[in-house]
Amino acid sequence: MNLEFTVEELAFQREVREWFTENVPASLKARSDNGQMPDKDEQHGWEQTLGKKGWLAVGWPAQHGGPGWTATQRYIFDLERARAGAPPASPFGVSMVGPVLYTFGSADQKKRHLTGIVSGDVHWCQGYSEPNSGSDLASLKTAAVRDGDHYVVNGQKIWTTQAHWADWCFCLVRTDPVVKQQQGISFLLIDMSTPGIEIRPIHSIDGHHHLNEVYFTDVRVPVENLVGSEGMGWTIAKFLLTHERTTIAGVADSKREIERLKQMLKDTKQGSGCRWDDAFARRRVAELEIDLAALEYTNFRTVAATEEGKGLGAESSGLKIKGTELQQAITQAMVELGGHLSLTWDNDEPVGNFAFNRTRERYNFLRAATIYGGTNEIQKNVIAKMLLGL
Amino acid sequence: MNLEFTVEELAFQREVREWFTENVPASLKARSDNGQMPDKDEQHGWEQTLGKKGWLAVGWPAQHGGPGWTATQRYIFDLERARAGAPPASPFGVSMVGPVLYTFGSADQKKRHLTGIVSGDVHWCQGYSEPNSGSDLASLKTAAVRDGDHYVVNGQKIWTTQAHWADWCFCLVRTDPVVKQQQGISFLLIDMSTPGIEIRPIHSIDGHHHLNEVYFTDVRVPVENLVGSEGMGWTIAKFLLTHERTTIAGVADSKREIERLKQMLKDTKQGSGCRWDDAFARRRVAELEIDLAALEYTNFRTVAATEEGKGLGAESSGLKIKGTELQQAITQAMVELGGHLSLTWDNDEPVGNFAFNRTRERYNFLRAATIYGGTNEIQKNVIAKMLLGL
Amino acid sequence: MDFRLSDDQRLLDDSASKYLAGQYSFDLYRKQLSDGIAFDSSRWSAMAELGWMALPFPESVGGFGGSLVDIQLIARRLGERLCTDPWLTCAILPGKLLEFVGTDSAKRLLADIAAGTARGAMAALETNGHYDPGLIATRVTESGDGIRLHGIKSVVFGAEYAHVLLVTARAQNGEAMLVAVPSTADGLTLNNYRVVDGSRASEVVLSGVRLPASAVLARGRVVIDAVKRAMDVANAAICADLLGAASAMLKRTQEYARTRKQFGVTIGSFQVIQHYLVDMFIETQQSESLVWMAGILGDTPDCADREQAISTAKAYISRSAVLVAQKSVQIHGGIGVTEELDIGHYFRRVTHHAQLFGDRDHHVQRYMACQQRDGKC
Amino acid sequence: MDFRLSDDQRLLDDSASKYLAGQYSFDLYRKQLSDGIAFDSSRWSAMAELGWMALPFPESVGGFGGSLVDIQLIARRLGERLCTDPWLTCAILPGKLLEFVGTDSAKRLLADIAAGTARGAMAALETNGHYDPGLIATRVTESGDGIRLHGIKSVVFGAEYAHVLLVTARAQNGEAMLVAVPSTADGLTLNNYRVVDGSRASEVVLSGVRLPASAVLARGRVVIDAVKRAMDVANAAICADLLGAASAMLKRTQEYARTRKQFGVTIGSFQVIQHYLVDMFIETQQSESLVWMAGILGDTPDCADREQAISTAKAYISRSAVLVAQKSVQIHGGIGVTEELDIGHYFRRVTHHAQLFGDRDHHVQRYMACQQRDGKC
Repeated sequence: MNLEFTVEELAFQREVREWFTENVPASLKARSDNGQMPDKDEQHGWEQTLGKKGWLAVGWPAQHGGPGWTATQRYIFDLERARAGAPPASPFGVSMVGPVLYTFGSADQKKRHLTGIVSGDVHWCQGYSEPNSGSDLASLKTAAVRDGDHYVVNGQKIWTTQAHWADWCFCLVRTDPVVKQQQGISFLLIDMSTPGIEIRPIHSIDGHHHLNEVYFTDVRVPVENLVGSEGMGWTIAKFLLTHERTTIAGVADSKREIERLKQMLKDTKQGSGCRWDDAFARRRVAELEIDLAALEYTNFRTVAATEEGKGLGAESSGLKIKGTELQQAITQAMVELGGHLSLTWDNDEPVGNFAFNRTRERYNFLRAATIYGGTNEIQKNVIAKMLLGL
Repeated sequence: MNLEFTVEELAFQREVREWFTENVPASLKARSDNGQMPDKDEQHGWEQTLGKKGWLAVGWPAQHGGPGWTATQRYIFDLERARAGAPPASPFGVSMVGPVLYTFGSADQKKRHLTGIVSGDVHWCQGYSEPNSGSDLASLKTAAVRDGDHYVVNGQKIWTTQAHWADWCFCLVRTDPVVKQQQGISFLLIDMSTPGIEIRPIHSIDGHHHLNEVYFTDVRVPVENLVGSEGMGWTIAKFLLTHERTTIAGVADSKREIERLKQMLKDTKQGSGCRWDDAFARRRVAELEIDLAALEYTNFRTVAATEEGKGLGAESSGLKIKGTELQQAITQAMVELGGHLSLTWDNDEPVGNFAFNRTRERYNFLRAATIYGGTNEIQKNVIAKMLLGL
Repeated sequence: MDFRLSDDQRLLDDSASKYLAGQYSFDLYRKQLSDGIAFDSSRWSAMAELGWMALPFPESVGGFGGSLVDIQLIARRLGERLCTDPWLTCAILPGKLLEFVGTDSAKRLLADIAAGTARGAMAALETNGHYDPGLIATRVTESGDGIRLHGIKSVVFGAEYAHVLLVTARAQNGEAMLVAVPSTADGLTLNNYRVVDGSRASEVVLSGVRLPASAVLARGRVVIDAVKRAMDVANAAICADLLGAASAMLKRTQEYARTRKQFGVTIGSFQVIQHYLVDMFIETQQSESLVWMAGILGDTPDCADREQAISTAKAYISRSAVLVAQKSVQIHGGIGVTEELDIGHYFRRVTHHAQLFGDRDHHVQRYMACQQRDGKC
Repeated sequence: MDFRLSDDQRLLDDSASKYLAGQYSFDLYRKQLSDGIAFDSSRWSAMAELGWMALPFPESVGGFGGSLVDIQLIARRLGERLCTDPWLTCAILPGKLLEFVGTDSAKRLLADIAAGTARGAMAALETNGHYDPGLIATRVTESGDGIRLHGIKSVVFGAEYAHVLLVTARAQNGEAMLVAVPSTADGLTLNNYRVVDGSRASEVVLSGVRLPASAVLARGRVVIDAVKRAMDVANAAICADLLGAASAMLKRTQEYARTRKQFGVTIGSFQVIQHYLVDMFIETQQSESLVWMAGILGDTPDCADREQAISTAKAYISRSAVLVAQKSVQIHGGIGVTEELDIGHYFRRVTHHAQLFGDRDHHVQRYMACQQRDGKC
């Protein structure tokens, strides 16, 4: 056993750290220092910067335009990314449709789409959930009916993050209404500029606009945009669920957030001292750090197993559950430890420590962390099946 | 709204307190000061003392030999009982079979059995659970087959608390193997000296013997020992579940235990000070006290509702769940706050504070608190049905 | 022991419930939220006519001599309806502060508040004071004919709707003072913003505000004591507000679980969802018990009893209401984190009230301090 | 990063597992428990032959130079099997104390322990010291030709099986000393008793025990530092023991949930039971991660790094193993609280080890102290 990075990995870490120091825009860092998320231009600009360096599609093999890094390198990269105050890349292109395309896509699809994802020039969104198909995704109803060289898509998607920022959408659609639920689902790539697509914003309780409803009315999608064959949609969706687990626990960002919280407590005066003088506040932080250490070393074990080429089973499925619970616990501590400074909402001027003024945003935003991508309850059902051999 | 006791209630409290001060045997108090349970002679002797005073069957109406107290008086009595370091009366006679008999029993049954319960001279146990019928009580199999003037009982009961101390057992038995599960069950009184009864001890993880297996082999029980009619067993069992809720939360004993814990911390030196100097230890106690206050005032509301003659619904069903969770939390704090002093088991001489040496007993004993009388999970299922209107 | 409401209390509760049902709604709340408003003068007048402003104040100042429980009855209904009208912050809190200060000038001001003709706001906390009203950097300097105020009071709830700000400051010798600052005073600037529950607060900047000596309502130890006691009254109301909000969330979530289908069945048929609901129900029941406990035992000038009662309730309820709110959102899933549905708004209201004038951590520590003092203050 | 065991470690782990499976059993454990015994000389010899006593000590004293992870591999198997043999308390803990003290006389004694020919016991804690080995009331007085010891050392694990007790005491000038007290010394009394996991401990009463000056193994700051470091080694092993016990409980509880029927179905078909099991599984996984973290990062003389690593692991695992133990009992129901089934015995073992040499509370506080010192000791 050995928990140290190799000499090469340490050199890599230095290289990455230096690059981030030089390349993260000050405005982006300022936002994340206050716990705020970037806007569209900042996010896309940053992804293009990463793309130019070749560090956007970090999980991809070299032959598809990725850097060909090991799992440890990807983990180090993510640590340094969060440490530098840079946001994670939007997952829809690089972590989701990209791997689907280089695994299941046709030569033409790869040629057409991969470059734009790698460069950060083309942005994607994910059309999975529907109003009556949230946790029960297999019941989705959006229909794609073959009509000559096209599918004609009708239906409605919901909770579509960044649909209003996206050029393309990868969708689960029903191509066969007769067969058993999962079997009639296909995976379709839809150009968001196609006529018949209407996007309606959904405002979230953090006060921002991330989510959308997307309505499809007689949207004509060329058949060459079908990935794999008809009915393969469910298989592809399941593939994505077990892909790429090195960063799912959110360790890098949680580490940064705890450091930020400590700094906020030290920077906030209380009488003649500061909030960090409160032993109970320090204890709360310490307990979060201890929980984070457990998550971090479990994540290390998963990374190491990935390096050994081992399959990822129930061992890593807990990472999402614990990781999201911890993200929520950290933001809740941030909100609560700020006292009345955390109660301000739309003040432009700082009220005391501005970082505390903005804690509520991340706290509210992260309520969704235990819901999206399959609620934690659904995740537990899945793990229970494995444990009980059901 | 008014949270104060009336002048009469305060006078009653004084009377009860004085009586306890004078009448709780020193040996009994010494045991409970160390968190230990009484042995058979102490328990039965104490119940007889209460019986002589007329304060054993405190929940009973006057016409059956109870003191005819209000719910508030019963609550006050229980508070003072715990405060004085006296154990609660064994529930099987006074809280269970007694109320069943004066509600459902024949005149002969009342005449024969009630006096012995009121006086504390006759001791009972409860024959409900069976090896394959724990949470699923309705599946019980112990058979009572009519044979002339007798039922012939065959089967096995388990988890029978104090069977080895008991003169009589009230049993759920199956008198009709054909009808739907609940309908074939009857409520039978069995003299424990009847031939064919074998008691085997079950030793608990607190190191003591409370529980038993009871085997019935061709045990002949006179038909006059059937309570109500054949098939009424389930109705009677359900009646008992919703009877008497003023003390189910265990508030009185939890209050005493927290006071005891505080005293233990103050009495235990640490360096030049004491364990109570540890702010984190004090905080743990404070959080327990706050939780106890919530339980106590919820219990008050239930007592007040009882006084008003209101039915007890889901509002009071939470009392058992929260009450048992709190009992467990208090004993866990006791064990943990004692440090290595809590790790000793069978030392006769004190190792530091003797009360800490014995905390493990109550901690281990109370693991059963969330299991017996229907696990907390089963309790929650029941409440959920009410909440969701199922 | 008796947890029944009196006939008068039942009437009050009914009228509050009916008034809000008729005159307030989720749509109205959302419109105010998007307009950056948390006040309506016609509703304010109506509430005054219903007697809500005069309710808990002594008859000597035109009040009805109502109890802390009476305050809680209204607060619970406000929480239940998401109402952001500044009744608590512009009438009850400043009014109680004036009542507890008890000087003649304070009583005169209180009479106006009780009559509904004036609104106040308590400007006691500062950015470097956490929840401690004793930590005051704002300075008052006295000269022959008057005083001057310098400093910033922080997160003053309802300040932009107040006619008078009740400002705490310290004299050169360290003595605390309570000063009535008219909203029109020269040198007074309000920086207004929305707070988490959708209501409004302000940074109150005092740049050498000049006032006559008569503006000093009180000085000395009574000032901080009165602020603390007024915050305790507010916290009793906040507990009731949290109860109202949590109960509303539980009710909506039960209904959602009964009707929302996934996997061909209602989500309420899943045992884990059932147990979540039971936990929420039990927490709400226990919270209600402590709301009334705080209402009764917190209504006393004895600071040891009062602080213990209020801190017990707030420590418990701020945790349990947050748990109920979090689980409600979780059970609702995606729709629970949107502005469309009221659940998310209740969630924010609970977040806000759980830490308004002290979160669980603060009140557990205050409870511990009460215990250590052994009943003494 | 690499969490794989080396070939040697895999061999060690396999042999420990196989040895205990063959030579130890639940029946044997129960027999020892009822006989008041927690030692077997033939098993002790066998363990010595397997190299378990020499394993983690320097080659210079006849040891194999093994690592802290090596110790953990054995400890985990002992926990998994409920084994109460005093390997940790009579060999590893006193041996490590001697190694860290490092004087010649300490090394000579260590050589005997490593050879399996002598057993020691660390007598460092006292009744008024909680977990702090610096709080010592036991006195040593020095005269020309020797020393005398007065005092009581508390809850000395394995004392009744030890040939020599390693006693900490303070001289008149406050200096700490480590003294080797033979079990046969005049004036030494052991009051023996069972402890919660079924093993044995003693109050060690020193009534003017007279010893030659050579019995003093070390004096000064090194004594307390060495005790703390030895306790950290023990805690790394205890974490592994807790992992072994919790994993065994999880395995048995999964099996029980798969097979036990109520209401006509297996209890594992209830979603709430399923989620309990998942929580237990995740806790066990996370605990395992920190066991190895502590094994690797705790194996250093640098006290800041070591204390943080050990306290992180112990704080986390002592909570999570207790949760696993409690849920295991709950899922088993009645049978879980009896002496008949091993579940209840594992429950006690977990209770014991979770607070042996510091519970969660103690280690969270020590973690906080590490943070406050900012990496310095």
